[in-house]
Amino acid sequence: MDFALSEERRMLVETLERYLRDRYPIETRHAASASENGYSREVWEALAELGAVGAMFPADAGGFGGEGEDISLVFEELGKALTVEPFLANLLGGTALALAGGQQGLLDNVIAGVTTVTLAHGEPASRYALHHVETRAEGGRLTGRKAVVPNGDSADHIVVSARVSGDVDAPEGLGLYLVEAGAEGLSRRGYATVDGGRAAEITLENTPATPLGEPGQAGDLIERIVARGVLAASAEAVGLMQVCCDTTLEYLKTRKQFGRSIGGFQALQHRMVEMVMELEQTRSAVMLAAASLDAERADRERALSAAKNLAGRAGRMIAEEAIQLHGGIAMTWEYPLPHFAKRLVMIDHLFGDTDHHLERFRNFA
Amino acid sequence: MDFALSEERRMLVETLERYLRDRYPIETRHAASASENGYSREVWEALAELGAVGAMFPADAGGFGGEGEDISLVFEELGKALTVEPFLANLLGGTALALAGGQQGLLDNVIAGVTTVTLAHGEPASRYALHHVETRAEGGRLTGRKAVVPNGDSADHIVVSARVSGDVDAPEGLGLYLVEAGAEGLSRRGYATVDGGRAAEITLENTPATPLGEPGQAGDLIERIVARGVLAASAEAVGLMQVCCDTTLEYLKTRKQFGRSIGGFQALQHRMVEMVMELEQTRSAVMLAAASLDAERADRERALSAAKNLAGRAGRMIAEEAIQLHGGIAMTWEYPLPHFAKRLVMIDHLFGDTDHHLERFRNFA
Amino acid sequence: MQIRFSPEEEAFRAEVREWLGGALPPALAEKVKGAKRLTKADYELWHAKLHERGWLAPSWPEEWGGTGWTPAQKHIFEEECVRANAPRVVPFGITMLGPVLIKFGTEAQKAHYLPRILDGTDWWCQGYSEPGAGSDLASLKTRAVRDGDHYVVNGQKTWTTLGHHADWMFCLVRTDPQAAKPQEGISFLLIDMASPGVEVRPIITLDGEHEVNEVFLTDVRVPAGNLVGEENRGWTCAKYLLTHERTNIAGVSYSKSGLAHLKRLAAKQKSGGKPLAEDPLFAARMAQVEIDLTALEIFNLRLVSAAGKGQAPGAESSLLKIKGTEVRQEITDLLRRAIGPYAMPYVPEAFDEGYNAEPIGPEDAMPLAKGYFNMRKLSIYGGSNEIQKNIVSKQLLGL
Amino acid sequence: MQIRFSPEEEAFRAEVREWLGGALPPALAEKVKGAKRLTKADYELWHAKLHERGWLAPSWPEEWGGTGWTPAQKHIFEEECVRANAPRVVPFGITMLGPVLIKFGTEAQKAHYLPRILDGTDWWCQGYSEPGAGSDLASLKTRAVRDGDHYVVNGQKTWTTLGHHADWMFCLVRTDPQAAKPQEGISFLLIDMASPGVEVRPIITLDGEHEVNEVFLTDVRVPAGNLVGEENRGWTCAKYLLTHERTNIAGVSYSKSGLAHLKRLAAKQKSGGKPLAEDPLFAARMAQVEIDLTALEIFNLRLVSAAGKGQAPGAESSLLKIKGTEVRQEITDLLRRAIGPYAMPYVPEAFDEGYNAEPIGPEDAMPLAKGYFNMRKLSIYGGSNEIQKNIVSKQLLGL
Repeated sequence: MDFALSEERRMLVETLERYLRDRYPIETRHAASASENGYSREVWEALAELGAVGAMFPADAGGFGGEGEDISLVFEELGKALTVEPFLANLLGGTALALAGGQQGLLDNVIAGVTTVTLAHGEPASRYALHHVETRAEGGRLTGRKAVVPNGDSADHIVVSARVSGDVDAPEGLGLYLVEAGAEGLSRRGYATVDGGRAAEITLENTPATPLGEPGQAGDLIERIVARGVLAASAEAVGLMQVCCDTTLEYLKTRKQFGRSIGGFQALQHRMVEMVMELEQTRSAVMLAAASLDAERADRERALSAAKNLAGRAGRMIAEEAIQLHGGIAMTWEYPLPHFAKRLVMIDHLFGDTDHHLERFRNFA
Repeated sequence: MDFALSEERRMLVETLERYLRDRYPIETRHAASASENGYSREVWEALAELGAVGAMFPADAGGFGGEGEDISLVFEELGKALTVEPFLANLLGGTALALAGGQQGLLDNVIAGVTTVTLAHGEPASRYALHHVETRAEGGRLTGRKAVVPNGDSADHIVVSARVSGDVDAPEGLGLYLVEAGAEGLSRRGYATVDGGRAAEITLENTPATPLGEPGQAGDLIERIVARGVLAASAEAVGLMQVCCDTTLEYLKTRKQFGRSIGGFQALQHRMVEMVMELEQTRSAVMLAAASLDAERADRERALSAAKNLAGRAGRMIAEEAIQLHGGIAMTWEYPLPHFAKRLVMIDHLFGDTDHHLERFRNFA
Repeated sequence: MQIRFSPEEEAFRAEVREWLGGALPPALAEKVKGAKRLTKADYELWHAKLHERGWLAPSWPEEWGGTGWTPAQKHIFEEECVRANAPRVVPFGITMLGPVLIKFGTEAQKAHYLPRILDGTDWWCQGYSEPGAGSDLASLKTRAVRDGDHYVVNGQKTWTTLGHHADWMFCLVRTDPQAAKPQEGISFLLIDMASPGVEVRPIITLDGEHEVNEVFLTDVRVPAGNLVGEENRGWTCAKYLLTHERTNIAGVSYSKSGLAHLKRLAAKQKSGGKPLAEDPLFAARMAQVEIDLTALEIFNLRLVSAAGKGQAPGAESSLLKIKGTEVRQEITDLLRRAIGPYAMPYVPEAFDEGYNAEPIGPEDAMPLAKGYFNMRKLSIYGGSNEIQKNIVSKQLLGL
Repeated sequence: MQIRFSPEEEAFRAEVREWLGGALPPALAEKVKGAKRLTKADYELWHAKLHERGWLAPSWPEEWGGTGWTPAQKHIFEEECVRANAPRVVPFGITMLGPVLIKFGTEAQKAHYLPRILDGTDWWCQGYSEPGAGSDLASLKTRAVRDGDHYVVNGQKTWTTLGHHADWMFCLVRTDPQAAKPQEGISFLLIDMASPGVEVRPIITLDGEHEVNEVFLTDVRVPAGNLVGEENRGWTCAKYLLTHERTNIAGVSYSKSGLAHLKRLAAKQKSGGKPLAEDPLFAARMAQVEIDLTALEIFNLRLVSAAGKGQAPGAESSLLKIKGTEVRQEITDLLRRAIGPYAMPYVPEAFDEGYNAEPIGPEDAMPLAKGYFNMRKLSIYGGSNEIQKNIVSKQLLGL
């Protein structure tokens, strides 16, 4: 048992941390968020060059990481800088390419930061159901609607889940398909998201698509792709929580009221302690989830659901308490904290919320 | 809309309060609890004489109250004094007699404090299910087991629910029967309860019994009897919470630590405020429940379940916080507070706990 | 004890409801229901309707245009307005300044300002908070120095709600910096927003909206006649205002509207093939907050009833405020959870009049996450919940 | 990062488990599992078994009889002992006094007392708390006045766990009432419980049990040689003791046992015709506390791992203590809820050896409500959770 990082991972973390601290102040982030694609191509390419994209994928897929710990470390750093660049989209889309195989050239370009990919899996009626897919695949063409696709408005390539057979909720009968952004019959309605990112509603109408892997067999693949998404989102939440806690603590120390620093008020001190405790709990759960990413299914899914449940529950608590302990200033757009809080709460809407994962945790007992 | 008490009720409350304050100090209560029957016959008779028993029943049943407000006021006072006398048992048993009719003489004696009655309804496997009855009635004789019957070891008369027909959980096919304590085939295993009261496991083996009302039709009667029990228990919880809050507040004001009164610590102040807030919430819910006791079924059951849910939830919070804010002294038998806390928590085990009533509340929406 | 409203009170409710049915334009009610942005004209229209009916200022004495209602009637009236999705009455003139003028103003001030509040001539805003003095009003720094028959005011106010619409601002200013206690030496001043030296700058809140402002005051000359009450005794006015009319502080009506909306949404949303309303955990969360709200409503009515007997609501109204905001915030949390991934889209233009594009996600979903974040303010403003706990602790519990 | 135990550590676990299987009498394990009362002989038997195996004092240096284990091994050992339902080792001699003597005692003291702790000759108890000084040790009042080669001690100690079994008490006493700060002027003294003037009186706790005591000290003459460390510097010993060996403070193993018990009960209990374990709300509560416990276990291991690298656990162990007690208490709460009405029966004699009557209610139900109340102590003793929060706030957060 040893919780220390390997030398390589420590260096990756430090490199990322340094780049984001020096080159990605909140103004840069806001500008990237407000730009047409909702992120900075320049930052994306620079981070890819530093290896942050490659770290998300194993060596046999052209990356140099891909273990749970790699993913969680990268996303914790991304969270600490409130990064809007399309890491989650490319983790999901890229993992689909890597697990299904046969698209190494494209994946190499993703890892190099030359092109981008996303996963269009959720649908207007699926909510958090893992295998709810109404989109149909027939004769190599797809028809259906995909909902809240991360960076779905700007991705060059889109991995789309579609049903070959079976009921709308069946894990069987699902396929993954690669679709070009400009494909015939594909339309995208892009929009900003509450947390400063971008997403899209995607409509497919008899759209040509390339099958990834064996059509009809993708149910398990999808679970393993989403598993990486759950880990990434939970680890990002840890980074966000860390900033919320640090910022609030700093504020408690500097802000004066009734003639003294408000950090001297015991009621606020105890609440700050509880925030830090929940942060450490979530961090611990994410460590276990990272270590369990390649474990057998029940262990993996339980550990992931524990982490995501805590990310949602502690995330809400920390976001709300950070705003409350700040008071008015945290209600302003100008102050960075609320943007961290918004992303933190929105993570509860990715891949299943805290109740969804509570239920999933116990179903894998 | 007017929340003031009528003159008669104000007098009843004051009479009860004065008697219990002057004649029922905690030592008297403990002695009563430790005695063979687990209560003081003398106190019971005195309280009956003051009208506390009669207030639980309507005029047409020989009492002079019987509305929700009468019951809640009486039980709040009983809670404030941590009374162990068999009010709940006689409310349940007496209400059965009153609603089923035909036993006015016995009920008169109950109201006069001359004899006592209880309700044996719950069974070893029923948990909180309202109509789960396995005890069978055949040919005027009862066979079965009854669980945790309040004051079941000392009651002179026992109203027993038994099944004439139907599945074990069916509301249909139930009857209520009057059984004498010394009846043939009846055995009782009495024991103390965690909160200082007494209860019994009762076994009936072909025990002769007198039907109350129409056998097979008692499902609705049982719901209405238990409704009064729910109201009484919730109101008693309010009285107990009041004492827990008052005692803790007093302790915060007098106890010194680190050179100052601990009530000066803001973290404790805020927790004390939250306790008082939950007390007021529960008090409010009990007022609504009392006013809804004779309303149509859904309104009545929703209001009762809201009150009982809060009594359980706020009750636990207040019991635990009262002990915690006191520290060590509240862990001792000698100090009165923990006995209030124990009764408060045990009320969650009467007639359905906080989750049971949450579920019931929404089922009556 | 009679926990229900009397027949007379129910008749009054029917009268209010009937009037609202006729007076409130359905398009305006739809905007309120859909959490769209309200224009200045929207507020003014509703203000005028209420004024026309004589129901604009229930808390004023009848001689100045009040209604003579009991606290129970006021409660019913507010409940019905929220239920009908009427816009709120901007409180600064009607609820805040009016009672202060009536209590502390000169006859001339009352005769001049009160009718102009009622007929909508003057839109008022509040100049209390300052940067660095959120819940701690006594530490305010804006200075007013007497210069002949004027005060010269310098300083900065913040969180000025709808200040960009306002004609006038009532303002706390420091007139005696040497006063023994910080809350002494403060005065209550009325400032014409058109005065030279007044500059209003928007504050954009975390949800991207502009409702509050900063107001910069640079050598603003205010006639001495605009002083309300005595010089250096403004704290008295401020305290009076803070304790006035607090029985509706719990926002029970808003919570009831929110809960009804939540139930509709949860009945329509599907989770695992069944309505979300039947998901045991979500249903339990909804039931739990409904129970809390049920109890809170009775608690609120207890204080309304006490007010009807002339008992001023004391620190109990702080308890109402705390629990009321907790319940409202919990409902906004469940609303954002109810719609799952569709909490994410953020399309600011969708909240403007005339936006006609198809909504993204379920009907009514778009304002929900935004609303969740916006409603964080409930526990911060009007005296943060921490301040309310301090008040209860001190005044009610004697700690 | 390697979050799992190494093969060597797992081999050690297997060794411990195998030994426990042979050494722990099943009847004793059953008593522990059933929350029966343990006799003095029960404790002594287990103490002797551990001593015989050389595993009694893992936190002592090897030269004095320690095991030389890593923090991970100590952790595994404690985990396995709890899992096997071994009685706890009474901590006062082994965990508390031993390390203090080793750090601050004279060679003569070490040579005399340490072997007697190990072989069970001396049963120690702790004399820290006093009435009126729960979490505030610095305010203690028990006086020790030097009289020749003795101290004369007067005062009162409380919460003395198992003091009725003890031969000796280590004790904080005030030797200099004029000291500048209250925590100065305190000394650490060893008192023979057989001394004239020592009186032990039971404290019955809220659950009706006798485990703790008051100890009255009246003109007790204590040889000056029984002073540990320097006079007036007892605070140093006390602080050292309070910060020593705190990585197991979370009680994760107890929570795991409790949770396993809870799951067994909930699978057997019926609610509405189905196992309680399938009731959505109850199942959600169980899952929630299991998730918290899962995370806590990793948090605990992080600190164990850090301790293995020589990093002393600081205020983080206070976080462990807080969350650990919250989780344990939540489990006891669910245990009492699980059994419904059968939480009520209270039959004190059922916890004695030799009670053979049929249990009332479901198997194992009888100690549960009692246990819920008893476990309220977890957040009170050993530095209340409020004190722990103060420590974290000051030491970790710098507030």
